[in-house]
Amino acid sequence: MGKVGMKLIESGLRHDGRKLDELRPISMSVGVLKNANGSALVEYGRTKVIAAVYGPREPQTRYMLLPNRAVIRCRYHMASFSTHDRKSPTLSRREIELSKVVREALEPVVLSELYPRTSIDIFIEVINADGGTRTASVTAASLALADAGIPMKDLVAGVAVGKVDGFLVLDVDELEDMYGEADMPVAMAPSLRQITLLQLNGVLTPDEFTQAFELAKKGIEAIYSVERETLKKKYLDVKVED
Amino acid sequence: MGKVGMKLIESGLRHDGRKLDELRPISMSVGVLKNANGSALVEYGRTKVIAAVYGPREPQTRYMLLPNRAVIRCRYHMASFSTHDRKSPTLSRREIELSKVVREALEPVVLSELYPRTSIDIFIEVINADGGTRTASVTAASLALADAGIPMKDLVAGVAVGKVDGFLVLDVDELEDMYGEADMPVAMAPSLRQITLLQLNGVLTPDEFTQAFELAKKGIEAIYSVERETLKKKYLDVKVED
Amino acid sequence: MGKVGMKLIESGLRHDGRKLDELRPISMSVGVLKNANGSALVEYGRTKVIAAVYGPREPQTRYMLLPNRAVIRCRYHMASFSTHDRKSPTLSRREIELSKVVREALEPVVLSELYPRTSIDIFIEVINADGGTRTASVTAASLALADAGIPMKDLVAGVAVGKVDGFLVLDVDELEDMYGEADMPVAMAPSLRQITLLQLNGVLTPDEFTQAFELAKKGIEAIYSVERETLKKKYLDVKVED
Amino acid sequence: MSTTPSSEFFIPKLKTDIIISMLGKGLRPNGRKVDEIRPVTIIKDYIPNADGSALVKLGNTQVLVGVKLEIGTPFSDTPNEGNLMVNAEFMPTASPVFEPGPPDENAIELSRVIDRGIRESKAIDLSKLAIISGRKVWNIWVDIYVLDHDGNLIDASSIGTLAALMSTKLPNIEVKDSGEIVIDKSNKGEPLPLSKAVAAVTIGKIGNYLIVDPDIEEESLLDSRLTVIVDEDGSIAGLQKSGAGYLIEEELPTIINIALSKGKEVINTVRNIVKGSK
Amino acid sequence: MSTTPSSEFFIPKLKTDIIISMLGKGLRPNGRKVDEIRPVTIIKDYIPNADGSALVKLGNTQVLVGVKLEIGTPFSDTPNEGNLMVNAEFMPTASPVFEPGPPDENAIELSRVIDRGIRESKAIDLSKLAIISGRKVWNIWVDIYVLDHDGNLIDASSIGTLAALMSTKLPNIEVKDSGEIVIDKSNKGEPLPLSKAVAAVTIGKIGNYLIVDPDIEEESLLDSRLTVIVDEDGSIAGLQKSGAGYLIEEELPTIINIALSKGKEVINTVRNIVKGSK
Amino acid sequence: MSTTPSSEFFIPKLKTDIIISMLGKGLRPNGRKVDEIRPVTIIKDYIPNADGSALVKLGNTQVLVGVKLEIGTPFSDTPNEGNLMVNAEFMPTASPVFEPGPPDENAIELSRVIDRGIRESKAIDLSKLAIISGRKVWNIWVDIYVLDHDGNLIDASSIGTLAALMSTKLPNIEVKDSGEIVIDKSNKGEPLPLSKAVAAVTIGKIGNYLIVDPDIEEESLLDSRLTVIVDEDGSIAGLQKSGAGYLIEEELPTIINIALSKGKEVINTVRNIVKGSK
Repeated sequence: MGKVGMKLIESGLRHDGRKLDELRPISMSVGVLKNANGSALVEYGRTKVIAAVYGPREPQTRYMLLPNRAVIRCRYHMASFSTHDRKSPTLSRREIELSKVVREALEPVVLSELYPRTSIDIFIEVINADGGTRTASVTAASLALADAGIPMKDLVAGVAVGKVDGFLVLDVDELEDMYGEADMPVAMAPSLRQITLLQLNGVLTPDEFTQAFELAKKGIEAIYSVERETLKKKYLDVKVED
Repeated sequence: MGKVGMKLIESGLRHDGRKLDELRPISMSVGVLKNANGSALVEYGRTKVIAAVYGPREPQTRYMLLPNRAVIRCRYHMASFSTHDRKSPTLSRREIELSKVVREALEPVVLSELYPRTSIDIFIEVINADGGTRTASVTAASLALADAGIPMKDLVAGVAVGKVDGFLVLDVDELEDMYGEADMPVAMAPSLRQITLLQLNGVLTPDEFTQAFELAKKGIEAIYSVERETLKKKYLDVKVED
Repeated sequence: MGKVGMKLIESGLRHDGRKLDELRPISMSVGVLKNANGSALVEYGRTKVIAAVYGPREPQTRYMLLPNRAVIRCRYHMASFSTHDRKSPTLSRREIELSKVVREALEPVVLSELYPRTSIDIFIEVINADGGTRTASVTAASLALADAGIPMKDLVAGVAVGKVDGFLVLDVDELEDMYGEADMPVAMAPSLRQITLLQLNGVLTPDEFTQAFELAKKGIEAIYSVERETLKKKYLDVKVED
Repeated sequence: MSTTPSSEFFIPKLKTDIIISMLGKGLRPNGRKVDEIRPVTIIKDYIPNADGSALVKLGNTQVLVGVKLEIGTPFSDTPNEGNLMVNAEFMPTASPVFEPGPPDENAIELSRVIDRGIRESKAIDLSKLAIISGRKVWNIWVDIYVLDHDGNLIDASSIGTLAALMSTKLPNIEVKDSGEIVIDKSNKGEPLPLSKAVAAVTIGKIGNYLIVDPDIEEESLLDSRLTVIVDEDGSIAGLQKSGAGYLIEEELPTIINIALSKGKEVINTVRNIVKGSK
Repeated sequence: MSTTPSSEFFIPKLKTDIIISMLGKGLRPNGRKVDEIRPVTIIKDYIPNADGSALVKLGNTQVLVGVKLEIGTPFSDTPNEGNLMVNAEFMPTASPVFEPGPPDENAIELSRVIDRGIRESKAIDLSKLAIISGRKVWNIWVDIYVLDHDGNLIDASSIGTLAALMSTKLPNIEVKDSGEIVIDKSNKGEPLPLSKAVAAVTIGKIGNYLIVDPDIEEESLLDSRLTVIVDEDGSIAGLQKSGAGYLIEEELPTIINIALSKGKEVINTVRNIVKGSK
Repeated sequence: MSTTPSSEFFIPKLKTDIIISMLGKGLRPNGRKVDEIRPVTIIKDYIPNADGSALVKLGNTQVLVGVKLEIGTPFSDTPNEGNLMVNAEFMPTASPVFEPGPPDENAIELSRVIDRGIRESKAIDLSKLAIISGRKVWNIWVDIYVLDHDGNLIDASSIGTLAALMSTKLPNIEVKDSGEIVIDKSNKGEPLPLSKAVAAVTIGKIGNYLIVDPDIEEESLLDSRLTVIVDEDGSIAGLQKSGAGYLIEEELPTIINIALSKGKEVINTVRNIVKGSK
């Protein structure tokens, strides 16, 4: 739709100079917190997310125990200063939904059946929000789980594609999300070819959907490489096949 | 008191054409939900109430167990679209009070001592409110308990009488409640002659109270008949003495 | 700072006629409630506080049990009519902080290790607030603990000193607190010379602090005497050395 | 969810039997007659920061009621009337079984019964509480604090509310040209316009026996009770049956008669104490 | 905190194996075909006090949707548009495992998926819902009450929402000279301006099998599911993967195709029933 | 209800004895001197969407502070002053014993001590934060997020708050003829008017020994602690005793002197880092 008089794409370039299929600068580090069993800081451009993992450990409340696997607990939370207008610190309906969506994006890869009767707790803090926070959260949580030494079948990486001024674009930022026609966050375990998160907010034709999904895969592959590099740098002795 | 310029009773007839001692059209059905152990839909005119019963079952929280009887849990709740102005879905103080009043209207007839250490849960949803919702709730809950096969000493039936423009009237609707001088909901276990709910909101002289109570009894008898017919229709084999 | 055009101290006397180092009229009584194991009513001028103690008793929730001592639970609460503008009955952030501060003012003197796996519950209701409510609360709670027969190393007594119009004053009331430069509540176990509560809200030079603390000690000694007299009057047989 | 309460004050069967057999002879465990109300003491104006207040003892039950007046906005359907808000808190000081927290169903029921009694009997003349027609009215906050629970909280709260309202003064106000309203609490204003006195009288039922003003020991034995709000004209200004038991038709005339007579007595007591202690 | 749910409807391994082997033959335990939706029944205008409503059954799943219109204030960035609010409540009547309380993550997710589908497809023409430009607009409250849970709550809710919106009438209003707006609910006004119909179609995945409109027994076996919001133009107006499992790329075209075809079917069904039952 | 906490980091009696005997020789388990503060690192302007921010490490304790400025309404008794709001959240990332939820008594106490220190010392010149006299002022939100807890959260939070405030820029605004205020965040405005720097210095007491800036292991052994808010003029701008133990009179002068000296040191450190990293 595009706000009246606002053009987000000119001469094939986006408002911040990126090409249609270009990611923002991606940066990642792990082990950024001392107390957590695993932690990571992930930046997609100005979007900054910290993830911390505690566990496997005894659950705080016994009633949630499962006899045959670990429960995964996940909280997606935005710091009150992370948004343009100050956000109330209490969990919004959006944060409650995304806590579930992010948890379900990680469940398929965690070998939770190795740790019955325990809890694996994932705490995500969005400290600066500029679009793509849920997919950056999945990426950060995946790294924090690896940093905590929790066995996984694969890493998960996420990115949002969008439709802006009629064009499909990779890694939408907040401005594009706000004034674009569609926003489609995707997360995958790339080596397994598993789609673990898929949402669409907006309208796409079936053909556009197919193309958008291909674009997402391309971004996810790139982010996945950075994830593996990041872990390799930290754990020199870890075998990661290139 | 009556709102200025508003006459609710003219030539012995009420604003909707009813006589002073006339009930609204009463309709009842049971077994309206699949999952609940018992359920009922009751309509007093435009007032519509659904009641569901689960139990006797293991209580959700152990601390409320009683060693010598079932606990009865009851929630009276109004759907947010049931009222003229949209109602917030959170429980109001009025709903908290009425949950207690309705529970205490049913406690005397349920043979709760047959099911120690269990819970009998009654969930009441007012889906359209046009006066008399608490008494319709008692009637619906009583039917849902019967539909759940929970042994009772008697059915309970309820109706509100009121004082409107100086006249005592049976089965007050919302307009009469709002602009009338008094509203007195009554519920009874008619065969046992037990009064299980009695409230008065408004002012009556002792004589008026006596007459109002007689009027309520008359309405309750009629509603009680419909209750029994409703159950008889559903459970042909059930012995109900006419 | 002092509000423009408002002088709180003239000719060495305060707005209510008190001298700089003069307490308001102090009154105390114990055993004011029947159900509580111990209770007290304390008044510092127009500030009125009721404290009730239940315990040592089995805690309401088991998870808070300590194996080697009693837990002390403390709630400081202001009645909704206690303040100039009606206060919401829900606990404010200020009340949550002061519940902790008051508890920690009493912890050092209670012989909690005599009652492992129990709870000693202190409920404080400020029923009229005119400054010094937290220190009057400590005094009242100390008396209620004694009234409940809970062994203590010493009584605790509290008072606030302040800086008003540049003068240090004893036992600040609300007007002085609101328009003065500093408010410093202090509580002590005087015989043990232990400081169990110390806060400063405002700015003092190190010298002023020293003098203010001396002034507080003076007030505390006087309040401590009233505490002991109050208990002696009630328990004639109790040995209190004068 | 309203849930069958566990009996807080368990009384052995033997004791229950003894008490019922006493009641058969017209005797109560506390020595009172079946229609005898406990002694009432009232200290009015107990809370300097309230606009009206009363500390009330009904036997050992102790209730503190404070009234605050604030400037508020009228509801659109009553543009010239003040608003009444009644709130009750069962303080954790009052009983070993009360925990801090928001009012439970018992506290909410109590406050709503008191509220309806005042509202429906038109005890307060709300039409005299408009400040600027359609825009500014007095909000009357009645806050009931139960300090010590020895039974029959509702009648004690009703007495406290009546006494506090009787001692309430409207603050002096000045409406400035700008429309701003300034409250001057430096001296007391006119009394709150009360047009009628009401009192709650609660009759408990144990077995087939009816008793007035049950104390906490008796409450633990009650099958049910009926609270009757009585106004000074001898009318019934409210009813509330509570408890897991029932009443039978034949009991109603007796209950109403006792309540009307006792209610009159209570209203007179409160009026005398509040006026007398002036 | 979102937490791995315990499986509420535990199904023995043997039964799971049997069902998967049935699915291998294209059979479902309930006798439906893999792409067969349960029968839909709709009673519209079920709630007299709502401005639009529908009681919907999708098989034995039962959902009641009410629409209320209230006068509200526009957001500053959309001064000439009405506001849409969607809320879902999983009533404790609906399932032995639902307890009363505020909406949990499942109810919130459901309401947000329905909300996004309506909002993003521009199903409601919000620009026709301004009353006074920049100052007063219609607030549209859609309240979804799940009464009986037999699986696939989201598709049932989507059908109920569509039917309720189709039957919604804008109340007649009068803007007075004073600027006050008076609502006249005495007779029904114009229909709510709907510009497009949308429907949710949920496809569940069990092992390698895909099934449409899973019932509650099948839901207990699902690895994951994808809800596709379909609009009447054949576009995709929303997607939501849920469940602890995954999808694989190759499944997407199949899912989308089934959803587009079934979505069209559902929209037609709703339109026929709502129009027909006029 | 404030409740005696269970000691989260239980340390065996033997270890306690060893540590106390070390302290007797002026040694701390972490190798620091008794009056030595852990190294401070600060990254300012860490949060692009905040108007001021700082990521602070005090040893391994890590705190992120963000400042947001919003247009608000003044309180009626300070019509020409901005408003300060300080909020602290102990994130569940920070410690195995922190659970998500609203701030507990420790977080509330911390934020209120920080708030009072800034407010009472007049560190921020609130009188320069009126936009339209009596009608519009700046609201200053200081949000403290504890990310990693290795002891002495309050001093770390105080450093973070000071650094974040020092780096805060007032957004540029334009007051339109209509009275509407438009915020232009496209370029940074003037610095927030800070008139004074304050810092919290916390001294812990173990047995008879006093230590500055206790880490989490030492905190588990503390009898009590005194936080002293020190301003740059060498005055005391706040005090807060906490913990279940006591102080004795004779300790006060020592504590105050250490705090004043260390506070000056901390303020200089922060100022140098924030200025230097410009």
